[in-house]
Amino acid sequence: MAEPLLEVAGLAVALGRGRGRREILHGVDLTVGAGESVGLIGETGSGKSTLARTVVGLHRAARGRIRVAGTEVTSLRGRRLRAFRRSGVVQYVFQDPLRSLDPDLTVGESVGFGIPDAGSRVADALRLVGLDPALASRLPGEVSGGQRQRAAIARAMIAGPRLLICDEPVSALDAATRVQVLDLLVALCSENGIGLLYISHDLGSVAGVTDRLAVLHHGDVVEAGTTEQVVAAPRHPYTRLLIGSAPTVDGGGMSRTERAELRALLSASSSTGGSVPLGKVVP
Amino acid sequence: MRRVLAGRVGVVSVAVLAVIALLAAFGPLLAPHDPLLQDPRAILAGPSAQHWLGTDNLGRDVLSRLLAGSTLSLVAGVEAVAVGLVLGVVPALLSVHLGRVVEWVSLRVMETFVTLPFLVFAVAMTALLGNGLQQAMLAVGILIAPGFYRVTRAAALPVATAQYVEAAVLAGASPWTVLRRHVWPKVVPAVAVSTASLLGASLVIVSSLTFLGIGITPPTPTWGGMLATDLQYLYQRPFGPFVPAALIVATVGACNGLADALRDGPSRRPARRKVVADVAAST
Amino acid sequence: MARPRTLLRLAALAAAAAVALAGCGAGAGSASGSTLKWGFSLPTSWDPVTSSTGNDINTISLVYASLTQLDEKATAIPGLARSWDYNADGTAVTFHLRPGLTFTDGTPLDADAVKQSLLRGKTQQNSLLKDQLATISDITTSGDLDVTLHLAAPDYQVPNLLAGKTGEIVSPAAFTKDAAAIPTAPVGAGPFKFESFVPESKAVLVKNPGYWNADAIKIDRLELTPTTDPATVIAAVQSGALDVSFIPGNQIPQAKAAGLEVDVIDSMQVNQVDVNSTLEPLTDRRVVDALKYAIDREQIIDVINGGVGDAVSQPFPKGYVAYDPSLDTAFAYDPAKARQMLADAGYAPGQLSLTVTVNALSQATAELVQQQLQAVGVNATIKVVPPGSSTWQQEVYLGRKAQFALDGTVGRESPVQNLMVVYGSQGLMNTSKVATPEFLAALDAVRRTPLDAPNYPQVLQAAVRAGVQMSPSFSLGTQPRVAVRSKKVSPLPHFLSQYRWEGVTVGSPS
Amino acid sequence: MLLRVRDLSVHTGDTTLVSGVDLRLDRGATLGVVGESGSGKSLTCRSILGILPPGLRNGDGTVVEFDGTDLRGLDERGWREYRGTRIGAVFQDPASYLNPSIGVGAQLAEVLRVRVGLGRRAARDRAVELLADMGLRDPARVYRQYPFELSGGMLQRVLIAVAISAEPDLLIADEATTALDVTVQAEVLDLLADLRDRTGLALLLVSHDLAVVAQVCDEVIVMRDGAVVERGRAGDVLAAPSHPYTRSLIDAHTRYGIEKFRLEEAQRG
Amino acid sequence: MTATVVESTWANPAAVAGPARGGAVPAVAGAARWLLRTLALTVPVFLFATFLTFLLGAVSGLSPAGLLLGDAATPADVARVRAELGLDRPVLVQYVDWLSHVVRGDFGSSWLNGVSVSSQIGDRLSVSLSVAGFALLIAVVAGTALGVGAAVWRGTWFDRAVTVFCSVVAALPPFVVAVALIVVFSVLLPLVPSAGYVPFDQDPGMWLTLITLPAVALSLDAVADIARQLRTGLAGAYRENYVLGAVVRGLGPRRILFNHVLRNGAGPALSVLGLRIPMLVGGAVVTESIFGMSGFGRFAADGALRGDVPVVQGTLVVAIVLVLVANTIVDALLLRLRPAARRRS
Repeated sequence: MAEPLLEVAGLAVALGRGRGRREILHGVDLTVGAGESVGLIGETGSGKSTLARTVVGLHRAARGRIRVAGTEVTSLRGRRLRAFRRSGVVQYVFQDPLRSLDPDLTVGESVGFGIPDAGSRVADALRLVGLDPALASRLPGEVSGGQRQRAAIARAMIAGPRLLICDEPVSALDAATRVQVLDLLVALCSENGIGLLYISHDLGSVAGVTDRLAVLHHGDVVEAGTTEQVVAAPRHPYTRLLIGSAPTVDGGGMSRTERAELRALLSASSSTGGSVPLGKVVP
Repeated sequence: MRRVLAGRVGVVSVAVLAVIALLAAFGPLLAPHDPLLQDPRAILAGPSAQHWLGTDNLGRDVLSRLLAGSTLSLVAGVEAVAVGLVLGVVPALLSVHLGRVVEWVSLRVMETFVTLPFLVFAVAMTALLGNGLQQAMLAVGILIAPGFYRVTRAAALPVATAQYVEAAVLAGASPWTVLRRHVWPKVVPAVAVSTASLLGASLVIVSSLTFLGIGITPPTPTWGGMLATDLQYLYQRPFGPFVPAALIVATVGACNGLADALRDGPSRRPARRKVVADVAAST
Repeated sequence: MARPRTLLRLAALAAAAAVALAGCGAGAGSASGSTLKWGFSLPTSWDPVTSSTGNDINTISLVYASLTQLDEKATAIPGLARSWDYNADGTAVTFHLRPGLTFTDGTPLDADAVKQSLLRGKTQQNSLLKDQLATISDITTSGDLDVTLHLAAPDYQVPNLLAGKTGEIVSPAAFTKDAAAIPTAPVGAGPFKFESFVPESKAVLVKNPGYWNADAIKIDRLELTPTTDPATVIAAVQSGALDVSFIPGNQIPQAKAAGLEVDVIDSMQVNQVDVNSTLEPLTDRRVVDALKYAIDREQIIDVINGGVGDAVSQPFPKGYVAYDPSLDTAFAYDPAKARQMLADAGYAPGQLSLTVTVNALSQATAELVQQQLQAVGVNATIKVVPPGSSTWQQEVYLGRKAQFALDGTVGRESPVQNLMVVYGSQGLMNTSKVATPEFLAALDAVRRTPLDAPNYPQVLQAAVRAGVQMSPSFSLGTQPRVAVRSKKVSPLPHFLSQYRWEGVTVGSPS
Repeated sequence: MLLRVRDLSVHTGDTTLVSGVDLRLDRGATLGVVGESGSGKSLTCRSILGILPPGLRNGDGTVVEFDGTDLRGLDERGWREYRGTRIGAVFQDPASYLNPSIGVGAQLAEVLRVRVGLGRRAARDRAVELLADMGLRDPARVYRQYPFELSGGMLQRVLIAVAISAEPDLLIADEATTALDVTVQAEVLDLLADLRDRTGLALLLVSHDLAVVAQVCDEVIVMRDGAVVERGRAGDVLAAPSHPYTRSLIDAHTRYGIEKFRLEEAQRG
Repeated sequence: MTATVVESTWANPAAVAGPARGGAVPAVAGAARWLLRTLALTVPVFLFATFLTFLLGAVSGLSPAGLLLGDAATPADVARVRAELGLDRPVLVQYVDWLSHVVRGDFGSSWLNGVSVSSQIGDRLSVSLSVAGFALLIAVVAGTALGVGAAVWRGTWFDRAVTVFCSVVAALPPFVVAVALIVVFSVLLPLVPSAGYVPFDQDPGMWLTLITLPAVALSLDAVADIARQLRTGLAGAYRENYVLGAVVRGLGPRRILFNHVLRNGAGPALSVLGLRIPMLVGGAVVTESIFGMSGFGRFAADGALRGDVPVVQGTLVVAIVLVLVANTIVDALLLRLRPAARRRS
């Protein structure tokens, strides 16, 4: 197998200062191959966003390394980091386009930010994500939520990325719009051979998007495998609870009592500092 | 400008300021008499065809002096605001972008300026460093700098950590680009509001200082100085202090009105759709 | 630091305010005996030895008595001393004290006390009286009541000199105990006794029954506060916050309109222009003289002072023994002549520039002078220096940086002393610091002439003439005191030299 | 019939935001309302509670009957007898519905004192008890904490405790689990279901997620653009959605949710 | 629809079992930490402000010689006095020396009359604190009444009247107000004396009468500012969800106002109050000189105009300390009122 597009090995990250400094990630391994889509599942405080942000250099790694398309990014600083970012190899799509687009810049300005001869390329990028190029002159507040997120995706696509990191890209959208945006993402990645790291707190809504899954719990990957394996036969209790908690429309799923038992098991483990061993389930 | 003129307060304020600015610019030309020319035979005369507002204690034409005084009174206020702008806005932007040491130091320095009792400090500064307008305006500028610092920082701080700035950084934007494209447009409206209201405040301080006889070289007329002189002749010219006082009040009021109009006027950005909208909110 | 206590106090004040609001409707002033509230200025020091301005005599003399004092015409008359006599050659003078005098601290005011008090003025390190007392070489006493001053040279001005701060007698018991306390806690034998004092704020004095002339004092209690903003003085007297204060001459109509009484009291105060002839372009005597002709003294008096005062060309008021009527027409206003003299000196109109230095209170005068100078082709800029400040001292007196300073002399008890200050080679107001031998000789002649000699006025006036002719500085006009008082206060006596309160009564408001 | 809403409409100026909404809810029953933002589901809730934002009003034909009383005829004072005591409510973003400056326990106790009439001590004890009932560990400590010290899930449980403290007959949960983590959301939903089972509380559950509603509710209505587009028993609606919008909601789950795998598995199996 | 910012602490052992951040720490430790933090922020401000103050005197080039020696000084005397006072040493040395005296409450002696500056300030502070304290009282009472009224009756004539009042007052310089008050209440209707001061213990009635006009003149601006901030703050608080929550819980309007709205909406007004205190101290310069009160402000201004450097420095230091203390109190009040503010520091 060729070198993966993204390779995260033994990554530990600590945030905060002084007494408030805490280790958020305790040594995480993760890979994303070219054209592959990988889901990173974790709830609030699990460290999933920290991981993503460290990959793009918004946080520093305490230990471990990150390689993106053959470049060791953990050691990049200043000018070289900026040059790497400008190369557009990695792109990031945030959860809420209302916050990730400057409300005072037009959609076109945001999409074409920092791009030379932006005009025609912006129009192309907008068309690529299924937007009317005429929207370029609108402000983010003047278009719908779905259009905004498409614009954010256009901003990522215009750079010609090889790896796309999406942090809860549809959770701010209405259900009906979600499907369309997810359709778009999946299509764009597979057509262009772009690797996708898809981050979400809700396993239930990611499952259909990704080839593989990694479940992050308190800064550790507790389970990883193909999506099918993980969903169909979760082995770690936390993964089981995640799946059992996801609301579904098929009437299947877990009973209230089962969930309560799993919760009790998990909290017993954490309040004893892990003396009830749950282990990790990683291939 | 359009948004300012949308409200009645804005229109009136701009109109008043325009008239006063015209007086300041062309006052000396409009003045029917030499504002410095004394007529010892007609001291403290009442209004007449020749002297519309009468004459002062040295027989000088009050109207002409008011017109001539408008220049200095206004220029002084503007100068103080300019000093305050430089001393407030620049450190504020630096405090947001240059790390914690600069932030800490600039915050303490600004707190110090806030701590200094306004007039006492201004009087002390002019008295000890020389009784000139420059010293006075430097003092006033220092004293209003925290106002600018606070609003600039308040506007720049959320932008500095905003997701769209992160997005720009991830696209490889330099700090300078971020400052220019994202931070500055957010800071300008806030600073514009403060400029208007602090201009009003500094006009009050300037008039207080000139009222105390500080910062001006006689026989230069200023509104505050004229008011102080008129007060000594309250019995002979009971209406005397009224005119300069009215001018000061009108100018300051117009500045405050302009600030309100700038703050409350409709912005380019459409308001986010809100279920709860307090209709009565209009201060 | 007593921060918490201050806060407690603030809270107490607030609480008290609430109580007071609820309790009493309106607070009327307290009515005690006869109290006079005088709005004037506080002395720079209550110690005559360290007081630093001439104006202080008005307030310091409330608590001290001096050996002699000046009558209405500023002639020396008995004070603590009931009489004095000079020896034949004028080198020693013996003062005979009134018997039974005491200071307000109860210690006796005898010959020895006088000697000690005067010697302190000569010897205390920070004494500002050393120059005046230089003329006294030795002091001897005989018995309790006779003090003899031995003089370095014949000087008949001593009785005049001792009528002022120089001759004010401080209790030796007090200053030997703590000389540093005297500036804020004076002990003398004057008409009033010190009760309390808040520096820069208020002094409360009560009648001193032990004062030698106590019968003439009809005021039981005198409260001295610095005057408020000139704009509110009349209102303050009108509303009873003050009983007596002073106003500029041009506010007399307002005071009268407000139903107040006004006393215009001639004084020794003469407005002066200190011209420093060591600074360019004033090194040219023609320029200096041209300036003297360029100033319209009458106009200044009319416009600035409401016509109160006389234009004079010498540092003495009309009616005073030193006043020389022959100088009345000296440097009379003549702009044409001024222009001509400037032209002769080589200055075309507009070529000569000058700085007029003035204190903040005389700003209007400066503006008027500026226009008058303009009229003869001199461009003047005004430099305002705060009154009574170190900056004025540094600018004008010590730094001698002022070309043309609008100043004034409050006069001195001794005309010789006044001439020294204005024209003497070390005279404070003589910013050029030059004096001609002729003038000094004339001054010496005055010292050698007994005050009661028939030719004393001629000798004195000759010295004045010499000074006026010699000096680059010149006089503008007299500045009478304009006292404003409520109707319950009787008219103030007219003393040339200072405010005095003998005979003044405070009745109930009519 | 506990709650009966007929022809509910909401207007602002000339614009109609919601129209023709009919609802019925029996004691102890659970009704789910599904719709995206702007569908009018929140305005419907607010109309029932009489807390429409300023500038908005109900149409003249609107009838809101609670336990036989016409709520629309109530004045401010009258409303107070219903809000809190008879009808409780919880909303999205629990942190904002608690006063940030007062301890959460004190806010719970306040309602107990004012609405239930308990004394200071009794209110405190009952509050701690209620917090424990909500499944909060160490309730005595939670009682002392401020809103900013608690997580979203804990806050929502506190708010539920506040809402049911006066033992109301009806609890309106308007997007009460939105923005919570999935496991926490499931916990809160489980708590609500437990409460219903235990106390006979009627539940009006509002959500943008059909699956959430389906998990708890007997009956479902789907709203879009201010109108009801579909209604029926939960199972029936899921099995045979009649409106395209409802179908698209189900579609999202079947295409990208875990249902996809379960379906595949089911097909395979 | 954004997720709450609070980290999920449920099932997080640190949050559930261990001591929580902030809230549950023992009150004493919390107070000590607050004190420490306050000191860490206040001391540098104090040092910098005093240094600025000292520098002002040092670079002015003024010397006490002229004042001390009066009419008859010679250059030799001047040099002697300068050396005696240590004015020929480096500035920083002088500052440290000066500061070491200042912290002991010794501001040196006035150049003008040689009297200890601290005792003079002590004498006058009661005047200024009377006026400023009364002004503060007026500002708080009237400002609160107007602000709360306007917020409760939003959109009514009362609200609009308050708004107009605030706009007009904001444009009125205090000295104009002062003069207008004198003209009306002392000259036209001679109700109260226009000038002077009587200590409280001497005649409480007169004390109150005399400080009323200056206090009103000084406070108007603050009244308007507080009313305005309070109205904005309360109106903002009324829009908050927790108010809606309280309504839904069936709480009455009065309880909502006093228990919930005021507590959170008063923050900005309280902060403004903190900022107003230096202005009250500073504004005293003008009002005291107009009303003829020998207060602290006038003492400072006179000292400045006379170039009496120790007086200027002393008054500035005292003013700074007053302001710092007042701000610390406001800070503490804010923290008590809104514990959530603790988070933001």
